[in-house]
Amino acid sequence: MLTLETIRDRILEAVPDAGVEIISNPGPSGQDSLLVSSGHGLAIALFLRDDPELRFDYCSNVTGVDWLDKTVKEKVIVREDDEDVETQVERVVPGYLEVVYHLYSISKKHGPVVLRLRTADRNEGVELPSLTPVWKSAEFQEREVLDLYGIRFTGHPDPTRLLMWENFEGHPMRKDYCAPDDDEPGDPITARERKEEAS
Amino acid sequence: MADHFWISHFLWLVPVVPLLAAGMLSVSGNSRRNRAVILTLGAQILSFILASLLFITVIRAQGGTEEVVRLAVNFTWFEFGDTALRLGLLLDPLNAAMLVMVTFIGLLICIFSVGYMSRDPNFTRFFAFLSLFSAAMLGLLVSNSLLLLFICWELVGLASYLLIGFWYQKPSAAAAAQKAFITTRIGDLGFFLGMIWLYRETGTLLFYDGGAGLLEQAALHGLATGTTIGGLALSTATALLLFCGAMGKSGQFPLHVWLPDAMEGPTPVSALIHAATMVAAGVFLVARAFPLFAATAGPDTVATALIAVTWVGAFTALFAACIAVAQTDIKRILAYSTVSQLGFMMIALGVGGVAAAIFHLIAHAFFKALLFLGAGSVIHGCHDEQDIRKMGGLRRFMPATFATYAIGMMALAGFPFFFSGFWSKEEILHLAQGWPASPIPFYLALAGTFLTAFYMTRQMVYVFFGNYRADQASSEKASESRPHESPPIMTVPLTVLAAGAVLLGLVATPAWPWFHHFIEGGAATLEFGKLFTAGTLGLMLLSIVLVAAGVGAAWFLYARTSLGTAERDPLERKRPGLYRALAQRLYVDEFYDATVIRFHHAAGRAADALDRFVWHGLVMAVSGFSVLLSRASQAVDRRFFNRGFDTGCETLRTSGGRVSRWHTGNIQTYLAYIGAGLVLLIVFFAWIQQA
Amino acid sequence: MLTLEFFLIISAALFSLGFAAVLTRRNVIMILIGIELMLSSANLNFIAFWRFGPDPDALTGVLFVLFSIAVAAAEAAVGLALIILIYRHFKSTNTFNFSLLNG
Amino acid sequence: MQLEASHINSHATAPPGRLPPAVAIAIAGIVLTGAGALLNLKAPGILLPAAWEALQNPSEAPLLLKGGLLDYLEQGWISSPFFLELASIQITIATLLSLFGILFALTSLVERKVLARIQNRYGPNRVGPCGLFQPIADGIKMLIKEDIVPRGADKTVHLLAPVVMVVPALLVLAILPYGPGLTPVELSVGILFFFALGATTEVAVFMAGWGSNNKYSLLGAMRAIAQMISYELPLILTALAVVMMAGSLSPVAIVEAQGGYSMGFIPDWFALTPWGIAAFILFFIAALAEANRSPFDLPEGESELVAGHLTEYSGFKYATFFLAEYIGLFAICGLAVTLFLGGWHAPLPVLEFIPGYIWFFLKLFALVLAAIWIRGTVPRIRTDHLMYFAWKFMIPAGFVIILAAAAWHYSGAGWLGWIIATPIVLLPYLILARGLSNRYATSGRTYRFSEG
Amino acid sequence: MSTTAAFIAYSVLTLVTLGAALAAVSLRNIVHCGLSLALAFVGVAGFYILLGAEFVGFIQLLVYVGAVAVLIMFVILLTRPDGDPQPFTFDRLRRALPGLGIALAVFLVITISIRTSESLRAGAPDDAGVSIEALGHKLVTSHLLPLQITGVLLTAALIGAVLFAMKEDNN
Amino acid sequence: MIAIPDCSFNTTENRDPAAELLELSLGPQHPSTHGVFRMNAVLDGETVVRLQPVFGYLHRNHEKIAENVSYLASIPYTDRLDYLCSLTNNWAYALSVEKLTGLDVPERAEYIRIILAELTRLQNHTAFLGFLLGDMGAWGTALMYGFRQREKVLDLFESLTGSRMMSNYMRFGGCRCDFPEGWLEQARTVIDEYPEFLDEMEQLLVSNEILISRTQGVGAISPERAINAGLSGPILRATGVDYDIRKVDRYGIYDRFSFRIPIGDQGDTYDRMMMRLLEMRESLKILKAAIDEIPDGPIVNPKAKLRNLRPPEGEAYGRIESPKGELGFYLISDKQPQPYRFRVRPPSLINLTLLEEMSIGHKIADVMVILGSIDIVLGEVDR
Repeated sequence: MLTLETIRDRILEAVPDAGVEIISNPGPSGQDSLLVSSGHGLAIALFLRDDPELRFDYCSNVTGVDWLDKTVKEKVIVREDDEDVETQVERVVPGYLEVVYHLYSISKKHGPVVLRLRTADRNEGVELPSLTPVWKSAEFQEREVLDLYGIRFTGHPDPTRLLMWENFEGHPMRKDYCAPDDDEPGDPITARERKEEAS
Repeated sequence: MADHFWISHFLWLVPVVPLLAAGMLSVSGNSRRNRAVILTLGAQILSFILASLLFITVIRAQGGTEEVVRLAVNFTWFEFGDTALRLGLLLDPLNAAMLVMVTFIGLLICIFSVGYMSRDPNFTRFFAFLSLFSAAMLGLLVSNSLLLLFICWELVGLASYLLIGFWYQKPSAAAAAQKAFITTRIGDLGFFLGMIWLYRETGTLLFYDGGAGLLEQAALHGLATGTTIGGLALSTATALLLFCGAMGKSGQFPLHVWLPDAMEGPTPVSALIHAATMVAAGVFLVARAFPLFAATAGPDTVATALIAVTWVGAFTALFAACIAVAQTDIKRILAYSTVSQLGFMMIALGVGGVAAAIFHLIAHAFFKALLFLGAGSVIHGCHDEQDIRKMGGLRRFMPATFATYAIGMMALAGFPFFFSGFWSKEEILHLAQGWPASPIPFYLALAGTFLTAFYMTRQMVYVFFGNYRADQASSEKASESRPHESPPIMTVPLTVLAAGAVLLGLVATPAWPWFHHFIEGGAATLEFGKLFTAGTLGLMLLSIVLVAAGVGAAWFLYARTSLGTAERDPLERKRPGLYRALAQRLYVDEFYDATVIRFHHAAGRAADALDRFVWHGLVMAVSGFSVLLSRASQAVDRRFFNRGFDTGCETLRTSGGRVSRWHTGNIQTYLAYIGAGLVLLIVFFAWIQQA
Repeated sequence: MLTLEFFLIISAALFSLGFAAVLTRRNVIMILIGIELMLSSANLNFIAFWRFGPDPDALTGVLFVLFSIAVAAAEAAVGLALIILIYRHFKSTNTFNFSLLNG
Repeated sequence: MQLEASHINSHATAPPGRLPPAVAIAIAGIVLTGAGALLNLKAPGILLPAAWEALQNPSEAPLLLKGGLLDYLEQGWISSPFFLELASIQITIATLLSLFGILFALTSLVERKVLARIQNRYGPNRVGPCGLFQPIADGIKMLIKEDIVPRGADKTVHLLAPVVMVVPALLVLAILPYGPGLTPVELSVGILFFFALGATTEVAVFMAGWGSNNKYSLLGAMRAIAQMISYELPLILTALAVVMMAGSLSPVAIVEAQGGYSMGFIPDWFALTPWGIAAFILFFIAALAEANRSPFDLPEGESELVAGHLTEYSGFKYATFFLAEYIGLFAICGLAVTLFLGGWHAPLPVLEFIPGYIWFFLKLFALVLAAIWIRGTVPRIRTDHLMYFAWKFMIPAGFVIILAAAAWHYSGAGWLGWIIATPIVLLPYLILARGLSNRYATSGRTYRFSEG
Repeated sequence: MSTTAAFIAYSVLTLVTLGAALAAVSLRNIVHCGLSLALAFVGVAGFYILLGAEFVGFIQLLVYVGAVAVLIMFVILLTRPDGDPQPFTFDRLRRALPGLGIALAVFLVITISIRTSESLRAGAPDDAGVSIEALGHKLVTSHLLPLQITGVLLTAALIGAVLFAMKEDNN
Repeated sequence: MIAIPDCSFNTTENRDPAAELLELSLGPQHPSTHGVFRMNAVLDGETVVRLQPVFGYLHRNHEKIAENVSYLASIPYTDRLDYLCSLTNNWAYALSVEKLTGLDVPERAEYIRIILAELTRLQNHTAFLGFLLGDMGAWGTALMYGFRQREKVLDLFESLTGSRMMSNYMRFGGCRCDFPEGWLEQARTVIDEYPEFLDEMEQLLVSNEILISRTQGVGAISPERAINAGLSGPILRATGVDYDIRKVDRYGIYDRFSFRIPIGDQGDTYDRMMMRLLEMRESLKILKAAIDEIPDGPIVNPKAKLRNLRPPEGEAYGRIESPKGELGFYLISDKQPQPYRFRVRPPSLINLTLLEEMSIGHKIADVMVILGSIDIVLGEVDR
């Protein structure tokens, strides 16, 4: 298999102004990943699938990762009283949601290549292109990510919840999700139970 | 009839089974090849088994009695007024033997066709036609009514038309099919007239009807004693008309022209038509109606109709044999030989030997089918080459075909003693020799015998001896275009037929004339002494000499010189004028072209001219007059009637609009009206009764 | 003692009931049901007349009813197929919805 | 197995000191007669001799017993001949119902046991010895279960459906000839009666499917009706061949036509003729379909339609359906026995001493067992295949059988008949089988293997 | 059968048949109508049997109940009648009145003419059951042509019904 | 815009709108949906026009739970994923953690893992055959035969792990305990008996006319479509794709054994069934060799740390060929005792992707057989 750097270069060749970045993995597994700008996600995915040397025709795994806002303590030199004073400042690095695709090639029998797409933030800008048109295997898994992480996939054929019911509120796999008490509002069963208790 | 005649209840099944097969095949798709094979072969096998059972039954029933066993089953087809049209089925030795022969040969040909037609795209259609053909032929054989026979006769014609024109994309095939159809139709016209005449005279078309049949004493007597134009006996006139049909079907001169052309069809068809079935129909018809033909014959006199039959037969026999000498197409030679042999059969019938004719017919069926199928095998092996000049030396490449073909050839040529053809021909010659009317047919037949041996030897030499000559013509692809032996599905039927051609001779030697007694009644005894009576022995010697002469002459002419594709025929080198005339089939076709067809064209042109000038003018005049009239009437119409009519219509429309309100378009309303009407009617009738 | 008129009156009642259904019901299927009842009443008449007729051994009534039943079966099959066709076309089985022949 | 063995052992030897049963019966008879005479009751005096006679003459036993009972009624209770006739009918009905009720209970148990054996299980073995009382327990359970009617159901139709289902099933039992002289109603058009009433069950199925207001029910009912109508045709066609041969629509006449033995030991059953064996096989297949038995149980195929038209039934109504289905199976197997297996006739002349009704029920039970066996072994067929099979194979084959039967009859029903009728049956069958099996390639597939 | 029994049977059958027929034409739920029709057919079959024509009676059961009634109910399902049955209103009754009147008139006229006819009072001749052999013999001899035509008619009806009800293909 | 080839989703567009369609909800309480699973089917007569699977009735958010407990505590949870194949689930999880921490496994442990994994495959496929026949309405006969054989394998599991189904056996860097006395001999007898059972099954099933007509040509899928939809395991191979993770990734010590991968022909239900039958025979080969060759030695890497495991920062995706298909675990560690992200790649769920496409145009009865041939376990689908 080609190295990740070559793949990146080839992507840049094929999709000129795409933002591709290699995220290195510090752990012993050595599975580095490619971070791809969401605007070109679909084009890059198509290229990875159809390029005769890469032929990543098999998208094995799709999942979301939630990275919370981080508070970073930085030493900042502040000019105070004509003096440079080093003070500690707390800065908030905004969090984001990430979708990770594990790609393999069945015809070439190589892989995996890990593809990552990141949302702008965790609140409003949670939109990413759906790669289901490229790999149909992403259909259910993207719906699961939508369900559990709340990422909206544009271009998905059926963007509905997969595992939770339709009226469920919130996205349980987010790190800041707090499970409600058993009697969720709007749950007909608990509502009935409450009514029976009251009577 | 006795108990063992139960099988005769299934007589109708013999033609119906192939007919069913044909019907089923005609509605099934072209891709169902296996189904076609299973159905056709199954039907043929079933027919064959039934026919064999029938045959055995008849043998057992006859059991050495002098009487000819005859079982007729008649039924009413439909009635109009007092008249009932009756049809019937018949079983007697004549058609029992024919049934076995036709079904057996048909079966073998079907098997052969499976191999021969294996790559044809219209495989299923072919088998449907083949089944139809068998069905029609078998129906013809079992019918006890001239009408039913005629229907089947025409069906046979239709099926042969379909089969000859099977490769209708080939213009020559299409033309040949039409030619066959039209030529036989000319004969059939006579047949039809004869049939109608017979019905008018006798009021029945059944052959045997418990004494009231056409071929039974009462009717025959009436026919033989009545006379018509020119002093002809009624029976003679009608018999001659029937004979017209037989001439057409059996390819007798001058209606023989279609038969050689019919070679355009697939070879199994040629075999079927020329060996077993279609041509046999004519002979069978004469044999079946023989009492009619012979009605005027006294103890010593010869019937007029039979004289005509004999002469036509004799002439055809020699004439066709002559033409066969100079043909180069392998199948055409066989075709003319068939015409010639049919002539022999007609001689036999004419001189009164029904059994001899039928025996020759059956024997001929075997070896001619064998020869045709052998020819088919040769053609198949030589990659669809039919010109014998381009063959040669095939005995090395196709040993099985060669061996069987040689047997067929020897049977046809009348090689002595071991071949059925020898005995059957012997019988005919013997009868012809004793014909009181004229000795000439006997000599014509002798000449025919000689020529038969000659042309068959010629063909053998051309095809199987010498070197393979197609190599010279196209040497570049010589290696892959070498002739090859045909597959077993084709050679096995050949072998069976060859065995038949040899063994069949056993049942009709003068020493043990079982067959004659079977056909004509009486018991057969084995007497070798009969072989050596003076007449028999002399004639046998004479014909052996003639055959030997024919073979020797052909061998002398052809085997010793090298034959080439480019070179001329040895006979042509010696007698160019004669050869050309023979090669052109004695100009019969040209004669027809020059007379009949040209007359047709001229008549057509005359009619065209008449149409164009006389009638056209007349019509134009009449139409001009009517246009004038209509103008006048239009003027009157517009002025007077239209105006009155318009107002009338207006009134009608308004009143109609009012009435149409009743017309709700709802059935229930209408039904309510009906109900009310019913009530009113009943009340009305009740009131009438009261009043 | 049962006489012929017992059965004829039953038959008349059946006929009238069927006729009433045909006249008043709006559903095509109901009309068909009415027609079936009328047919049955006719068949009942045949059988009754056969039974009380002068020559029961002739079996004419029975034979007639047999054929009539066969014809009725054919009628029902075709009629119901027509109803399905009409339903497909008009999306309704109400007779008032398809009076195309209205004058 | 050990459990059962010990159980049998414990009953094998009677405890000492007890009277032999025959002596006990004799003493009881004497005592009862005496007591009856004392109390001026006629019952023992009439009934006991009848019972004794029945014991001596087992093949006439049912008739003798019934006669005795009627005598008793006539002398003691009923004088009007009208009511006596009514009583006679009632006795027959009661006997039939109880007989088939017992048979139903027995079969439901046997079916579970046999299926269990086929599937390496034990089957019911808790209630009673060897689970013998299981049907009783089932019955009690069914009776006391809550009867649930869906809210949207058409209550009347939902209620009537099982009734309409069970009535024809019971009625057709009336025309089966259980033994010589043991036909409850000797109807000259018995076979027609059977099919006519069989046809009315379709209405019941429709009522069940429609009345439940459930899509599964409706789909199941539609399937069931389509299936029943389609398979009625081969059923009637094959029966028609028998009717043709016997020349009668009366079941009794058909059974009588099968009496006798050719060559002294081969019974003249219709199933032992070339056309008859084919007809019997076709009839049995169609009967399985008509009774909705596996592998034609798709109207209630649990893996597809939950339980088809029975989905919304529970408790007693379900039990009624269950009963109707089993009685239907018995009836149609009984008809098969009547039509093809010689009815009450013994399979061998030496076995003729065994009463005819026993033979009838033995054959009936053998067929029921065959149905159970098939149920345990074959997967379910698919709807379209089912229809395809009925219309493209069964019905043409049925016509062929009629043809073959005619040929058999015409050629004298001897060796010649075998020669002629066998190919008439076999050839179309082979052609049909070959032609129809082209639709799916039954040839084995070959698979590649990758080494890595 | 004794006269009493026949009369009882007649009364029961009359009740069942006419009741079922009345239900079949007047009920509002069309499926109930179909089921009642089946019951009415059963009643008519009963009349046939009462009149000694068992064969026809069972044929009537087989064909009408087993096939025609089921077919009608199938069609009811396939057409899914428009909505729920409409409630009974006097307006609808008023509109149906002419039809009912005509039907009643038909009934009265027929009944009166039957009642006034003397020749219909005759009792039946001796018990004349249908001999199946005779029936079959008649069917294939004197009535062969009608039989064949019936066969053709049924075939034509079958093909016609299939063609009618077949789904129209796109082409 | 980018042209997107060969991806049509709406296969039901050009239907006749006038056709009378019937909507039928199969499940969640239905005898043959293999658990609480629902399919919203739209039928035209009996033919499936549209089919939408509905999930989640068994959802318990296994991933969320695992992100809140230690690495070791997740092992029993993985047992409950595909509860027929807990040992392979264990292995996949252990494999991922070993990748995340860079841990080796001693040789004997590798052998044990392979033996157990192939035994799991055997019993899963055996049960599968029974379930499939049950879906076809064979009244459980085949099921009971299969279960009789499967019980013997489960006995082996019980004597080794203490539980028949919920084994909780694999550990990071090895296994929990060694074989008890005589286990290998017992295993050898079970394995020696197996071919006989397979022969019997094959004889009974493969040439049955009804079975053939119910499976051949039903739910066929093209290899391209199968790859694109991420199918894996026997279903993928049934379409003719040569892809087995045991051969591709060579995880464990699979490269030491010689075995073959059966490849299908048409990709229909019949092929899927046959793939399993043939795979079992190959598994038997591996098992025989593994039992013969198993060396002595430790069963756990001594460096392995089970309690309070804090893997180095990083992520890892490990996958194995489970009997159902590709089972993967994706883990992200932030040096905490709990994984930061714990993700299961469930083969059962992803194999359902093409359920609609397989079913459309077939009869309602076929849907059950197709679903059965996919071989799902709802514990894994819903997690």
